[in-house]
Amino acid sequence: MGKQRYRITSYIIGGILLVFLVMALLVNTTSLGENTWLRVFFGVSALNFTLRASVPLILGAMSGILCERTGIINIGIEGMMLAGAFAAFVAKTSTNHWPLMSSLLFGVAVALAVGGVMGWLHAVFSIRYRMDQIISGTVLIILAAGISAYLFDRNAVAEGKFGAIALPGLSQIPVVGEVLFTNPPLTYTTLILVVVIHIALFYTKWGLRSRACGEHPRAADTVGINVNRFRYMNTIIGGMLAGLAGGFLVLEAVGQFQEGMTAGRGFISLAAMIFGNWMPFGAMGAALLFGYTQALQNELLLAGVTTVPRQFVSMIPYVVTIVAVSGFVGRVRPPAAEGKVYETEGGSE
Amino acid sequence: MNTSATPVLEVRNVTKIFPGVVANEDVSLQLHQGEILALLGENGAGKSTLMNIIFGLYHPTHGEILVNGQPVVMKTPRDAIKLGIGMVHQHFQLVPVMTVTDNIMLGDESVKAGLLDRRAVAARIRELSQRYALEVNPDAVIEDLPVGVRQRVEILKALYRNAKILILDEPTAVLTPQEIEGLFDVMETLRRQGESIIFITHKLKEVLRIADRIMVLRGGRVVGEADPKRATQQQLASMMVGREVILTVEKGPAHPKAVVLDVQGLRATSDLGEPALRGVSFQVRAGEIVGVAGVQGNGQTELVEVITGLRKADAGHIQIGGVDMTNASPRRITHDGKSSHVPEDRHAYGMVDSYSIADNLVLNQYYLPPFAKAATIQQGAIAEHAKVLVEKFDVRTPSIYTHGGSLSGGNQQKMVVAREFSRPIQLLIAAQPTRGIDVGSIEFIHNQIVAKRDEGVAVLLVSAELDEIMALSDRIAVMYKGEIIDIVARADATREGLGLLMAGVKHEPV
Amino acid sequence: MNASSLRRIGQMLLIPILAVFTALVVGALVMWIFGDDPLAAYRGLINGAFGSARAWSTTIRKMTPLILTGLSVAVAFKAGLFNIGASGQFIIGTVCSVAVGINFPGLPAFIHLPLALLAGIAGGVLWGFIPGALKVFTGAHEVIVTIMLNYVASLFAGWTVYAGGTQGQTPGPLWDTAAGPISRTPEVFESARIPWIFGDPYRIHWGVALALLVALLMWWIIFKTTLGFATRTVGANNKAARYAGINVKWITILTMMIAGGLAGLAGAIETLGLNHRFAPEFTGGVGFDGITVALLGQTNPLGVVLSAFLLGALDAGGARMQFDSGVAADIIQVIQALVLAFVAAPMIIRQLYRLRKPSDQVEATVFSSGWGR
Amino acid sequence: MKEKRFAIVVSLLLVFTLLLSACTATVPAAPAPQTGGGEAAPAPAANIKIGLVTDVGRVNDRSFNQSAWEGVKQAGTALGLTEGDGFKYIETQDSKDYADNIQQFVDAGFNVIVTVGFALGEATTKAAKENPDTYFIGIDQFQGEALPNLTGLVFHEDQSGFLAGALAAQLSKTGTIAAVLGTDLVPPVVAFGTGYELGAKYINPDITVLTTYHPGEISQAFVDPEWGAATAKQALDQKADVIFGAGGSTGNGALQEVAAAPGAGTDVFCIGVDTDQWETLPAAHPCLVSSAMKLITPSVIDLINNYAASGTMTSGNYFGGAGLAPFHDFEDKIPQEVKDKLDEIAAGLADGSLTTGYQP
Repeated sequence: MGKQRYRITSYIIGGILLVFLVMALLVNTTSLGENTWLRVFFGVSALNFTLRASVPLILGAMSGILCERTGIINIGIEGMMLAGAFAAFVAKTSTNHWPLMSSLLFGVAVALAVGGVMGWLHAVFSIRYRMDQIISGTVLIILAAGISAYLFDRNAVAEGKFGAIALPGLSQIPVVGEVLFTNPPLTYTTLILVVVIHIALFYTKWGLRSRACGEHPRAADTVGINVNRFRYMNTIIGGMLAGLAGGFLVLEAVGQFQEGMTAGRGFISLAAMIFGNWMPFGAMGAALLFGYTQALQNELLLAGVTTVPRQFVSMIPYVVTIVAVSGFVGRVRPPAAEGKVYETEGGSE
Repeated sequence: MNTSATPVLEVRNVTKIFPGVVANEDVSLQLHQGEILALLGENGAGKSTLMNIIFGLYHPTHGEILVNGQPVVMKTPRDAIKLGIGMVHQHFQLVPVMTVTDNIMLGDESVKAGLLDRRAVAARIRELSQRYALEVNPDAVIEDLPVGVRQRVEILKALYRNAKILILDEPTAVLTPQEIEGLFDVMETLRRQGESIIFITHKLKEVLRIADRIMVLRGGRVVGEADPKRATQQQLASMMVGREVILTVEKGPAHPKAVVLDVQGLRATSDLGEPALRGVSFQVRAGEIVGVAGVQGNGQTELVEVITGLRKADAGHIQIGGVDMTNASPRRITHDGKSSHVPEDRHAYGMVDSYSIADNLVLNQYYLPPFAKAATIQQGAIAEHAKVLVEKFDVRTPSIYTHGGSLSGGNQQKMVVAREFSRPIQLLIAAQPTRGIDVGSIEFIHNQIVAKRDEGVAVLLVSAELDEIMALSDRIAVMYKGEIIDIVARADATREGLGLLMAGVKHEPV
Repeated sequence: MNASSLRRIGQMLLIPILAVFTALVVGALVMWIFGDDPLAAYRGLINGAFGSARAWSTTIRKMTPLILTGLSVAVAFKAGLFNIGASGQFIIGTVCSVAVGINFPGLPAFIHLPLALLAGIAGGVLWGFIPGALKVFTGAHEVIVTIMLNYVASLFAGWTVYAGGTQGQTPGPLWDTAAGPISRTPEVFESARIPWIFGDPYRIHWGVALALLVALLMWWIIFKTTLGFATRTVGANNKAARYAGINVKWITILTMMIAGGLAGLAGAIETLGLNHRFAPEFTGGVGFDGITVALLGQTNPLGVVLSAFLLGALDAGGARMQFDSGVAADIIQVIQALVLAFVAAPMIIRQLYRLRKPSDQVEATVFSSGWGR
Repeated sequence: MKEKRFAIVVSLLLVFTLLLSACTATVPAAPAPQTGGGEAAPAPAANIKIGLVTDVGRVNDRSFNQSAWEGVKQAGTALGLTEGDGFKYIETQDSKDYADNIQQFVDAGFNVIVTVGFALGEATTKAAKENPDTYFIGIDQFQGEALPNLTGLVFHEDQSGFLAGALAAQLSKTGTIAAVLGTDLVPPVVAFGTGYELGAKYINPDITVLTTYHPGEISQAFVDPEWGAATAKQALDQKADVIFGAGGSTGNGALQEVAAAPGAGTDVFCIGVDTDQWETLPAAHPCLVSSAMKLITPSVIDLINNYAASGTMTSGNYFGGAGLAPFHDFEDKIPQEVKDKLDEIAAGLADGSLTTGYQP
């Protein structure tokens, strides 16, 4: 029964996407585009904004999926992102004199590494020291905020950030090319990662084992899988992805670091993960929806077409998150062993 | 059987000490090729610990293990699997949301070009299931499968890994008598194919029926060996518990009076959203014990939950003492319905681990005088109450302020029983009241249940242990797929008859 | 009995004390590594928190809202709920109390002030009710919902004092028309203000006494009443609570309402006692700090008072620390995170100091049972 | 780490002083009389101690906090004071601490206290009333009623924005320009934004000006570069080719986004705010044609020097200089007629023959 519902949901989502594509094409190439409201909803700038706002959410949700599929709840994504962002910034500013690309790539590498360290910390806290996983996540958030603010050298200036790369040929497609195939490298990477993670999770040995650890760790243990090693590994990789999200913010979206610049994206990622039923493509869809609500909010403000107080317009993403979480949690199914410490004398810990 | 050859598995003087507990002490055993060795012992005798050591989940404190004559060190189950040891756990180690194929290959996957080769594995499963007559569909999802089939998957899982030594831990606990026969057939097939099997159980009849050799464990030690051809049930039983055991409960004839519990056409849905009860009707009268028998997962759990208010009824009526209690709150059923409930899962429902024994003993009465006055808790009255009950129900604890979670299983159950049996009631619902506890406590609880009946309480007893049902009940209701397929008087009930009913075969009225 | 209960209290305090100590040591190490002078920093910290009558007054002033937001989080923990929403509830409480405080001129103080406080509580209760009800009826996890409601609360509060936009939007209902383009409310009437205990420059108001009283009340409710028993049972074992006839849904909603009310009261007290008005730059940071306070206080209301005092002192000393030693006050946040980590994972402290685990103590608070369960 | 930080601060300071003396000449509207950096050399006033309280944010925010601190530092150094004893800052962590932070300085015997930002207005006024012997300078704090010991240092941001708008309108080829601004909760930002719009319309009445303010609260509005960048991209997607980024880091985010966009410096341009951002935000060089300045640093120096020299405090409001920053690398790319037009507007604004039309 679950499968059928899943198929129906996929059809609905596919249908919505198709309508969107058609509308976007019409609005951006025909005279329909003269209607301000249609531009607000379907204009290229709205679509570009959506993708851009979604990238950190997608990466955050992937981070959550990796951790939670092996049974570790990760509400610390926000902190991991912030740490990654700060690390990327420090790396970038200290290599400003390098050629731009190598300096940026170095920033990416450092963001990944520091995100990984945060993931490792979360794993150590929650596996080795049996800290409640939600509290451990909270600790990471506060720690990242504190450390990054304390160490932030406000005189440091990062020079340059990733620019858009138009994919030859593909970028010439009207609208689609502009939105999908003219993006900076980390955006492409993120989209590819979703596919890779989906395949890895459901079609590889690693994915099968990871999921078993999150659903029934004892079963995994009895066939000789080291549950806690998988949990460590995936939490670290999850941390790296969250770190990459932070790296995206600094190296691709902004170019500078700002205290608290993740601004709740980690939490919205979590909602996207839940909304997407712990599935990579589902989470991506949810992240795009949240990104779209943000785009809409900004488009409405920029177009000045509504006199609704802008605070209420700004509430849209948060209210949508609440509605999504309320409407779907009952119907999605989290990994069964989430949040529970797995202890065995035979394990690594 | 060739006893002179090197044993395929040998355990030498193994001792396992957990903090504060000696689980195994100086245990030795030998297993030969093509042999079914039965390991007999009651709960807590150390059987499971021993098997977990052999399977690499635990590490012995002292002693060694030899496979095919070679001493081995098993750090994880992976090592055990490599040595050809397979284990079928009492609680199935299967991931419910995954397919049979995924479950079987988990940990020993076959990979093509970096991706899982599910097709090859499925082919191998089909081949194995043909060879050993273990029929399963490789593409089925575990949570959709009946218990018996899941067990087959577990056995296939071991065979897929080329296990030469199979450990079956309490494999019959969840099966109907007919399914047990099927399992025994499989075991005999396996033995013919040269597999060696360790069969763990506490059921005497089964041991005598299938085993080649019997070893009895008690208190973590080996207390003796027996030959099934010569041993009797009585002999084995006394070896198992260390004294003569009374296998039946002393009780007089029942004197049923007015109907206390009246259930009519009850329907309910399981957690998975499937119908769990499909029109259940029966009555329990004051002064009688009605036992509900059936293979686990046929709606017994849901039945108890609906009667006690923990689950919503979709249709039907429940009356307790003549008052309608359909979909009443648990509190109303407990309080107004004057009923008690010994829950199936004592840890999940029956107690709060972090609460003191005293608090646990008032868990569902804390709001009533004398434990509460004007919404404030009266610690004194609660302590007084606890002292009396701990004494009366023989709960062994250093203090009434000890955390409930730190008691042993038997004492926890006695604590729950003490709470539920100590107030004036008209209805007692006891679900699996003796699961997982020692024989002494079982006897005690059985006697308490009979005493309640003799006081004129209506008792509904749900148990997966047919022996328990047969020993205590005055009437026996058998559940099958959410229905009560039949209700028989104890005098008319036989194991075989009940077994057929549990398998859904309704016998013709004579 | 007395000696053993003393020992139990000692046991309870041991871990938090060692946790704070260790966090301070690690914090010093961090400062030292990055070229700051930890000794000067801590000297400044202590000076700023306890060095003078004014320092003490700052500590007490900072402590007051922390007691209440800490209680808010702690009470929710008792029922197994994680209330990250104290900041949103705080903000809504502030707005509601101000709404009453700037209206009804001429009302006598003995009516106006309680009314304004109640309004704050009511706002918080509503903001707690939403996640509670959503959890019970739809299964939405309170962590996500409360976080989102924090943003919504802050936006909503911003709108109430909005000075009117450049793009045709109208001013908010609580906006101080006399303030020109500034977004803020007028000051609340004298009759709605909490009186000072010590006026300027100490600025300590009776709200601190009220907060202490509420802490005592919460302690009594949690440990001495049937409601508290029910709440603790729900938190300790949800299923057993259902079995025991406790209305788990109602307790869940009620607890979130109480938690919200406490945070709302914190907002009301802070506004009616100290700020006397609301402006959007007043954030609910104390709500987030409430998590640390609650955990450090081992979710015990009396422990919460102690840990609120400690965090209040850290907060109060932070500015002075930066002033005296030039060490960025952000290090305080690092120390807070460390304290939280050490309290939530006593194993770390035990290993560090080679302590044995007391035999009869349930280890580590556990709240997370997965999403939506 | 600290040494390195210090070294950077010092070198930045040196560069800044040098540039400042060079800059002042090109600033079209600088009404305040220049006392000149070193020549005034007043006798070290007895017991002067200068304290600075930042708005929520940092002293080196590359925006108004930093500009103010530079002013305090230079004035203090010129007076022979040392950092720590003679002049000092407190970074505000939480807006509730404004009053406490001011009080810290009062208690420590500081007699010149500079508070940065509109939001501190109320706390500053209160403190000024309580401490009549202490001199307060409130940056961006317009004084409705004058206090003898409080100077509201304010600027004609609308004029500066007007010039930026006029520049943008002349550079634009698409007929669409944009402004990505901090919050409309703060009047100076609105003045910049409205001035920009009016200036653009003054050049080309048909021009489309996309103006957005950050939708969040004051506490986030100036520190959300991601929003700034995303919004700038949005404006670019809607064919805007000159983007004015005004509002702390938020605006900087917008500038950097434009700098990384294809065609930066040839087809699309950006304009900075507050200080000459060519100096403070190198990452924006590819597109940064100019900045709409408000000269906080020299104004702070002037006010402090006046006080130190004569003991006079300017009561009420003091209007600091505002205008466009130099074009730097774009000097040659900007057509002469554009420059002439700007000079003409600047002159008109200065002598009052031209008004921006901005109503505060």
